[in-house]
Amino acid sequence: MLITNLQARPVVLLLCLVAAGFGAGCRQDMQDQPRYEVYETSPFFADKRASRNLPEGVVPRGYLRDDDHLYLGKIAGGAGGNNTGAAQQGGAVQTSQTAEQNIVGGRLDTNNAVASPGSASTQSDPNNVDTFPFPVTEEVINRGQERYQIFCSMCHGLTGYGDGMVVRRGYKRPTSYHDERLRGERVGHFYDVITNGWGSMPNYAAQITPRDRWAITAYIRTLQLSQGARLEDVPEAERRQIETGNAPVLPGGQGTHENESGARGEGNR
Amino acid sequence: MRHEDSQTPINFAPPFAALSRVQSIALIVGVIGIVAMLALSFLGGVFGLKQFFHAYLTAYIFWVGVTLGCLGWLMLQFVARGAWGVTIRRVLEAGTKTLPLMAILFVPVILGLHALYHWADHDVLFVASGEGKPELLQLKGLYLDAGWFVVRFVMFFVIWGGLAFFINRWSAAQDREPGNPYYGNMLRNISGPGIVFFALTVTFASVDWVMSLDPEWYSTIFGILFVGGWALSAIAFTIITMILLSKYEPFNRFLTPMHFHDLGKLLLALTMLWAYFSVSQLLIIWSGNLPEEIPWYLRRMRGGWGMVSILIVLFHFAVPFLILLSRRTKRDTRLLLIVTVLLFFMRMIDSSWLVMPQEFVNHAAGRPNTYVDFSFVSLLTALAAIAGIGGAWVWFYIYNLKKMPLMPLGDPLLERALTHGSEEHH
Amino acid sequence: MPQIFHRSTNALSKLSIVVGALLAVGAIFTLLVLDRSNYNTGAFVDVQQPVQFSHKHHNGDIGIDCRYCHTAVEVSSSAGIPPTATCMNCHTQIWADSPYLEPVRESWRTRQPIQWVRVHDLPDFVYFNHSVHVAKGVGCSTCHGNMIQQPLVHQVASLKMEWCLECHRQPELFLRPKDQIYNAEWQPPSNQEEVGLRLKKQYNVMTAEVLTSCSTCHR
Amino acid sequence: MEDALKTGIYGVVAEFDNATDITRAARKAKDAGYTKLDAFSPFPIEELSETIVERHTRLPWLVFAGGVIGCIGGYYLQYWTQGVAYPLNIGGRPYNSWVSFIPVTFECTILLASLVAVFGMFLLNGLPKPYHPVFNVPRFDLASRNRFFLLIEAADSKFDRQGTADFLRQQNAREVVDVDY
Amino acid sequence: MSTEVTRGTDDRIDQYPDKHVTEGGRAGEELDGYPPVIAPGHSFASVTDKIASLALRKRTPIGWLFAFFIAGSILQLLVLSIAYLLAVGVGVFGNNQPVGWAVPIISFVWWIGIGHAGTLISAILLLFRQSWRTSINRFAEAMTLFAVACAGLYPLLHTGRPWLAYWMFPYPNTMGMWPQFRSPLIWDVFAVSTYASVSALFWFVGLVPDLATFRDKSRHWIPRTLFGLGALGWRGSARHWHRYETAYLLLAGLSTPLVLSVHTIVSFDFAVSIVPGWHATIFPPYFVAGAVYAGFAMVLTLLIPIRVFYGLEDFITMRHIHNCAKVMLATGLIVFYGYIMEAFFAWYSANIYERAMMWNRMAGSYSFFYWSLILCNGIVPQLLWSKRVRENMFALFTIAMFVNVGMWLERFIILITSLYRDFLPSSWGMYMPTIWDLAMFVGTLGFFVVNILLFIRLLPIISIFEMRTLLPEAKVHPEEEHKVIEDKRQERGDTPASGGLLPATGD
Repeated sequence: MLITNLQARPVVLLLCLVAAGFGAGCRQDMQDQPRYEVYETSPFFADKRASRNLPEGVVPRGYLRDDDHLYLGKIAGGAGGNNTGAAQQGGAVQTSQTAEQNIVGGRLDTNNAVASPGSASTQSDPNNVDTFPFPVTEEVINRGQERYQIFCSMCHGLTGYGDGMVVRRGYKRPTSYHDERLRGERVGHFYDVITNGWGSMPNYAAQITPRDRWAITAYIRTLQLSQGARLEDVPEAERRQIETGNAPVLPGGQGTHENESGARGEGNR
Repeated sequence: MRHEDSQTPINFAPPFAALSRVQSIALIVGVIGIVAMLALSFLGGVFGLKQFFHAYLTAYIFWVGVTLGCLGWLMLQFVARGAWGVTIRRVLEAGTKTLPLMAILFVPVILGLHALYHWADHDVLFVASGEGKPELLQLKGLYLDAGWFVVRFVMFFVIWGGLAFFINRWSAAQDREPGNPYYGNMLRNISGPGIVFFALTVTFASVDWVMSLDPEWYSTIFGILFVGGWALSAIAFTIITMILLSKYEPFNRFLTPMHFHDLGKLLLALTMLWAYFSVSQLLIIWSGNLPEEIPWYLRRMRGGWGMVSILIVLFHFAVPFLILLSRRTKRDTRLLLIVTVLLFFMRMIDSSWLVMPQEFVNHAAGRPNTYVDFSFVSLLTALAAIAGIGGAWVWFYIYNLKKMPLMPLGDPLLERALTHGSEEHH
Repeated sequence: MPQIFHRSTNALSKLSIVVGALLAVGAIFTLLVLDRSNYNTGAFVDVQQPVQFSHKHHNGDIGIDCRYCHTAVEVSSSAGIPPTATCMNCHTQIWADSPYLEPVRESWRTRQPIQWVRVHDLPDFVYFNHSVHVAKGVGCSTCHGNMIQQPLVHQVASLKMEWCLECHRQPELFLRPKDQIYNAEWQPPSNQEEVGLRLKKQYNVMTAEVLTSCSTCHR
Repeated sequence: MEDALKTGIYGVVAEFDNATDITRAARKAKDAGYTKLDAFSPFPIEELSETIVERHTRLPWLVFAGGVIGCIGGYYLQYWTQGVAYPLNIGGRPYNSWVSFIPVTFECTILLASLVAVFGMFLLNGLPKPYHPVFNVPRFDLASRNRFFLLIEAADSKFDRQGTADFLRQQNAREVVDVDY
Repeated sequence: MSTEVTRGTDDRIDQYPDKHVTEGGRAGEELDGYPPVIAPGHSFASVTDKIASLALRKRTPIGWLFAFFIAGSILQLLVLSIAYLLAVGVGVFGNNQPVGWAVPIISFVWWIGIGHAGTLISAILLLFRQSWRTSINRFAEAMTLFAVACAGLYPLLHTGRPWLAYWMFPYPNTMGMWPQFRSPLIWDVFAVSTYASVSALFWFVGLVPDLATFRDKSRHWIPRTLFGLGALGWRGSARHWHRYETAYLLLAGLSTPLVLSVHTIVSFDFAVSIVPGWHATIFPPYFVAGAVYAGFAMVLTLLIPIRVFYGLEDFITMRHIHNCAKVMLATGLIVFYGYIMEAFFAWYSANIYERAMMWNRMAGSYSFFYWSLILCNGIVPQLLWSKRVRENMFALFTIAMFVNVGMWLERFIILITSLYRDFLPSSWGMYMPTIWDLAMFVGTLGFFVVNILLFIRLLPIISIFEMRTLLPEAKVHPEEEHKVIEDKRQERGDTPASGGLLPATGD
C-alpha cells in the first residue's frame, strides 16, 4: 500500500526518505515496548487505566474466602460462649520464654485474666468472634506490632491512647484502646473495624491483608494488657531490674522507641 | 659462497664421498633407533605390542610425509615455474624415489591393524556393548574395513608411484635432451592434475591411517592439515639438505643468499599455514564442544600431552615464526639451518602428538573417551621409531640422490636458477 | 610552476591532523560524559506532579511509614502507588478544604485515578522486583535517596545498567539490617563491608555471578 | 636557515633524464664530500636510495613494536572485559577463553602494526609537507613523470653556488638551476 | 625565481623526448610463451601520460556517462530499500524461523569474498614478487574497498537498528557491558573493520606517489589543490622512497595474513556453531579459497570490459588475463575439494544429522540450487585447464560470470539448506527471499559499480609509479649498481638491505 503511494508520487517518496532519515535518529527501541506495565495509562479504557479490575463476581484461584472466622471475624452467634475473650498476662510478650510459657493450646492463656470484660460487651455486632483464627505466637504479635506501627499508629498512637501524629494535626481523636469499652470488646470487633471502618475511621481492607489484621488485633490486645499491667505480672527476675531502674532494652532497638511513646502516652493521660 | 673462478665449468655431480659418509651414519642411527624402539616398547613400555605399533605408525607417517611432501613440491614447482624450484628439483626427486621403500614399510602397519585400529576389532564391531558405539562403527564399517583399507593403500601407492615414476622418467629424459620442449611440457601437464590427485589421496590416506585411530572422531580439515604438514616436513628436509650440500660443488658455485631467502620464505609460509590450519581446527572443535569431537583435543590438552601441545605451539610455530620473520635469518645459512632443524624435529613431535595419545584410548577399549594418560616412554619410543625408519629412509634417499646430477641440466630455467641472486629479476 | 601551496600549509596541515585527532578523542569523551550526565539520565531533576505531594512532609515530618502508602513493596515487584482512597484516609478531615488537594478530592468524587508522573522509570526490558530487594536487605534510600529530604521526588541515581551492576557486583557495600530498610536516613557504618558480608550470608544473597547474569534482570 | 640567508637560496638542483645518470651523479657528489643532498625520482631506485640514505630505516622495529602492543593489548582487552570487568558465563566456557580470543588478538596485532607502518612512515618522512622549496624548480613537475633531480642544499658546508652548479653540470645534467628558499 | 612559469603541457613534453625508449618489457620475456606484463615500446612518459589521461581528461566519455546513469539508477534501488527497511523494520526480509539467516548474510559473505582479490593481488603477489600484479593491483584494491563497503551494509542493516552499531565496539558504556568476545560475530566486527581500515591505508599509501603525478599534471587549480592535498607534498625524495618501500612491504606482509583471517572469521560465523553443514573444520581454508575465487572472477568481470573500453591492452596484457584465470582455476579446485570433503565426511561421520543434511542438499527441496552450484563452481571452471579457453575473452568473461553466480549460490546452499530442516520435523520450513531482499542485493551492485566508475574517472586506476619500475630503463646500469651497492655494504658491513620495490622484495 505504502509502496504504491511511493511510486505514484515522487514528492511523497522524497518525504518518506527524509522521514526515514530522521526516524533513524529517534529512539524506537525497546525502552518502551508496546505492552502495559503496572499503573500505565491506556487510552483504550474510560478511566485510562491499563490495569483492570476483576469482573464482578470473579474469584481468582486461591482467593476463595470461605473461612468466615478468618476473613470476616464473624460467625453467626459468634460469641459462642466457648471463649471468654482474650486476655493476657501483663508483659507476657516481652520475652519469648515467658510468651511460650503462656501459650496454651495455641492460644493465649486467659485463665489468669485480670480484666476480662469480653462478656460485658454490648455495643458491637454479636456475631463478632472472640477467638483468633490461628494460633497467636510471638511471631504473630511482632508482625502485628510492625503493621500497627505502619498503619495504625498515625492516629491511635504507638501505645494506643489515640494520640497519633495525625490526630495532633486535627483529625478526630479515636477512642483509646485502654478505654473500658474497648478493653471489653471481642477480638472480632477490632478485626471488623479494620476491615470495614468505624465512625471517622476509614476501612483499611485495601491496605492490610486479613492475616495482618488479625496480627494487629493481637497486638492491640497486647497493648491493652501492657497498659493495665502490674508489677506482679513481671517475672521475678526482671521485676527486680525494673525496681532498680535497669530495665533491659528490648532486642532490635524497638524498646527505646516504645518507651518514649509510652512516656508520651503517660503524659497525655 | 660464490666462487671467484667463474671460468671453470660447474661439475653438477653429487659429492659422493660426503654423501656416503652420511649414508653410513644414517644406517647406524637407524639400527640404534630400531633397537631402542623395541627395547622401549617391550621392556620399558606400558602396552608392549600396542606401543610398538603406535610408535611404528608415528614414524611411518612422519617419513611418508617427507616423501609425499617432496612429491607435492616437485609438482608444484613444475606448475609455478620459479628459479627456486629448479634449484631444489633434484633433491625433491630423490625424495620421491623413496616411495617403493615406504610401500614396503607399510606392511607392519597392516600386520598391526588390530593393535592400532579399534574398528578393525571385529569383536567390538559386532558384539553389542549397549553403549551405542558399535552401532556407529557398524555404520562406518563400509569404509573402515580391513580389506578396503588395504585396497585403498594399494590405490594410493599406485597413484603416487605413477606420478613419481613418470616425473622422474621425464626429468631424466629432459637431462638427456635439453633442447626438447616435449619433456618440459609433459612434466607441467602431469603436474597440474597430479596435484589434484595428490591432494585427494593424501586426504584419504590421512583419514585411513591417522584419523581412524579414533573411529568416532572426524574433522574435515584433516586432509589439508596433512598436506600442509607434510609439505612443511619436506621443505624443511629439503632446506637442510641444501644447506648441507651447499658446502660442496656444484652448489657452492652458484647458491646465493637469495636462493635460501626464497626457501626460507616458503618455510615461513608453510609454518604459518600449518599453524593456521591447526588453529582453525582447534577453534571450531573447541567452540562446538561436541561429545564426539572434543575428547580428541581433551586427550591432547591435558596432562603430559598438554605439555607437549605447549611445546608444539612454542617451537613448531611461535619461535620459528618470529625468527623467520627476519630477513637476515632467511639469508644466513647457519641460522636458517638451526631453525629448520628445530622445525623438522617438531614435525616429529607433532606426528607423535597425532598418533601416540590414541594408544591409551585404544588400550581402554570400550571406554574410548578416557583421556589424560601420558608416558614419557611412549613419546621416546615414537622418536626412536622415527630414528629407526629414518635411518633406512635417509640411506635410500641418498642412494637415489647419488644417481643424478644435482641440477636438472635440461631445464630451460636452469640458467636463471644459476644466476638467481646476482640478477634480481625473477 | 609546481609550487602550489603557501609556506604556511606545512604547519597548517600538521596542525589540522593533530587538531582533528584531538577533536575526535574529545568528541568521544564528551559523548561518554554526556551519556552519564544528569541531563541525560534525568537524575536530580524534580518532577512536577498533578498534586504537590511532599514526601518530606508526610514521611519526614509526620513519620508515616513508607509502607502505609506503598503497601505492596514487600510482596510484589511493584511497590504500589496508593489509590486516592489512601489519601482520603486522612484528608477527609485534615486540609479537607485546601485548594492544593482539589485534584485529590476531584479524583475521589469522580472515581478517576490521579495520573501521577512516573519518576523512576526503568526500561521495559528490565525486570525489577521491589519485594526481593527489601527482603534481602536493600533499603529504600539505597536507590531512592533520602525521601525525608525530597519535597518533590527526583531520581538520585542514573538508573543506568552500570549503576545497577555496582550493587549487584558487590551487594555487601549496600546491604543493611532488615529493620533499617525503611529508615530513610540510614547511613552505612564504618565497617559496612564486614557487616554487609555477614548480612549477605544471613539473607542468602546470591553470588555476584548469579546477580550479574543476564537473566537475573532481563527475562 | 642561516646558510639560506647567507646565500639567498635553498640549494641547486640538477635535472637528469635517466636513473643511471642520477645515481652516478649522486655517488660522485658523495665522493666529492657533499653531505646535504637529496635525489628525487618518479619511482624508487634502490641504488639511489643506497647512496643517499645514511642509515637503514627503523620502521620495521616500530612496526614490530606496534604489533606486539596490539597483540598484548588485544588479548588483555578481551581478558579484562570477559574475565575481570564483567565475567559472564557464556555457554559454560571459561572466562579466559584463550581459544576464542585468538581471532580478535590477531586482528588487533595487524591493525596496530599497520597503523604504525603507515603513519610511522609519514611521520619519519615529515609528511604532510605540501610546501617545499624544491617545488620552486620550474620543471620539478616532471619529477613525478620521467625526470630525475639531484639537490645539493645550500646548508652543505661544501656548498658554493657557482662551484656546486658547475660540479653538477659536469655530471651529465640536462639543466642546473638554483632553488629559491 | 618567479613562480609564474607555465605548467608543463603535453605539447611541451614533445620538446623533451625520452632518451631511452624501451624495446620490450623486461619483466615480460617469459619462457613459457606467455605475453609480457607490459607491451613493448613504452617509456616513463608514455606510461604516465596514458594512465593519467584516463582520469585527467576533460571530456567524460559517453560510455562512462551511460554506465554511470544505469548504475546510478540501480543505486537508487538500494537507497529505496534501505529507507523502506528502516521505516518498516527487518520484517521486510524473508528471514524467519527456521531460516533466520538468509539473503542479507549470503550477500554479505559474497561481497566480502569479492573484497579479497584486491589485497591478495596487492600483498601476496608483492611478497612472491609477481610483477604482473602491478597493472591490476590498484584497481583490485579499489574493488576491495567498495566490496567491503557493500558487505558492511548487510550486518549493519540486519541488526534492525543500525544506528546502534557502535555498541559492537568495546567502549565504557553506561550498560557496563562489553562485546562478547567468544562470539564469532564480534570477531567479524573486528576482522571486517580492521580489513577495511588496513585496505584503505594500503590503497592510500599506494596512491600517494600517483596523486603527486596527478597534482603535477592537472592544469586547473581545483584538482591541482585537491590532488596536492592528497599527495601530502610527496616529492619523490630518495629518503622518502626508502621508507616508503619498507612501509609498503611491511604492509603487504601484514595484509597477507589479514586477508586470510577475514574470510576465515566469516567462516567461523558458521563453523563454530553446531549446525550440521556449518560445523565443519574445513570451512576456513575453503572459505578463503572461495573468496579468492570470487574475487578473481569479479576482477575479470570488470577488467575485461574496461581493458577494451579504455584501450589498456598494453598494460593489462594477456599475461594478466592468463594469470587471473589460473588463480581462478587453482582456487576453484580448492573450493571443489571443499565440496567433496563436506560430502565425504558427512557420510564418513555416520552422524545422522550430517548425513540427513547432506542428503537434503543433494536431493531435498533446494537440490536444484545445489547442482547448479556444482555446475557453476565445480564443472564449468574446469574449462580453464585449456589454454585456448584462457585466451578467449568471451569464454573467460562467461566463466567469470558463472563463478560469480556460483559463489552466491554456494552461500545460499550453506545457509538455507542447513537451516530449513531443523532438528525437529515440527520446525521444518522453507525459505523464499522477498522482493526487498533481492532489491537490496541488486542495489548494492549499483552502489559498487557507481563507486568503481567514480574511481575510474577520478583516480589513477593503474599504479603509475610501479609501472615505471617495470620498464627496462628503470634499471641502473650494472657497473654503477654493483659499485654503489657493494661499497655501501662494505661501509656498513651488513647484509643486503631491502631493495627496489619489485626487484628485491623480501619477507
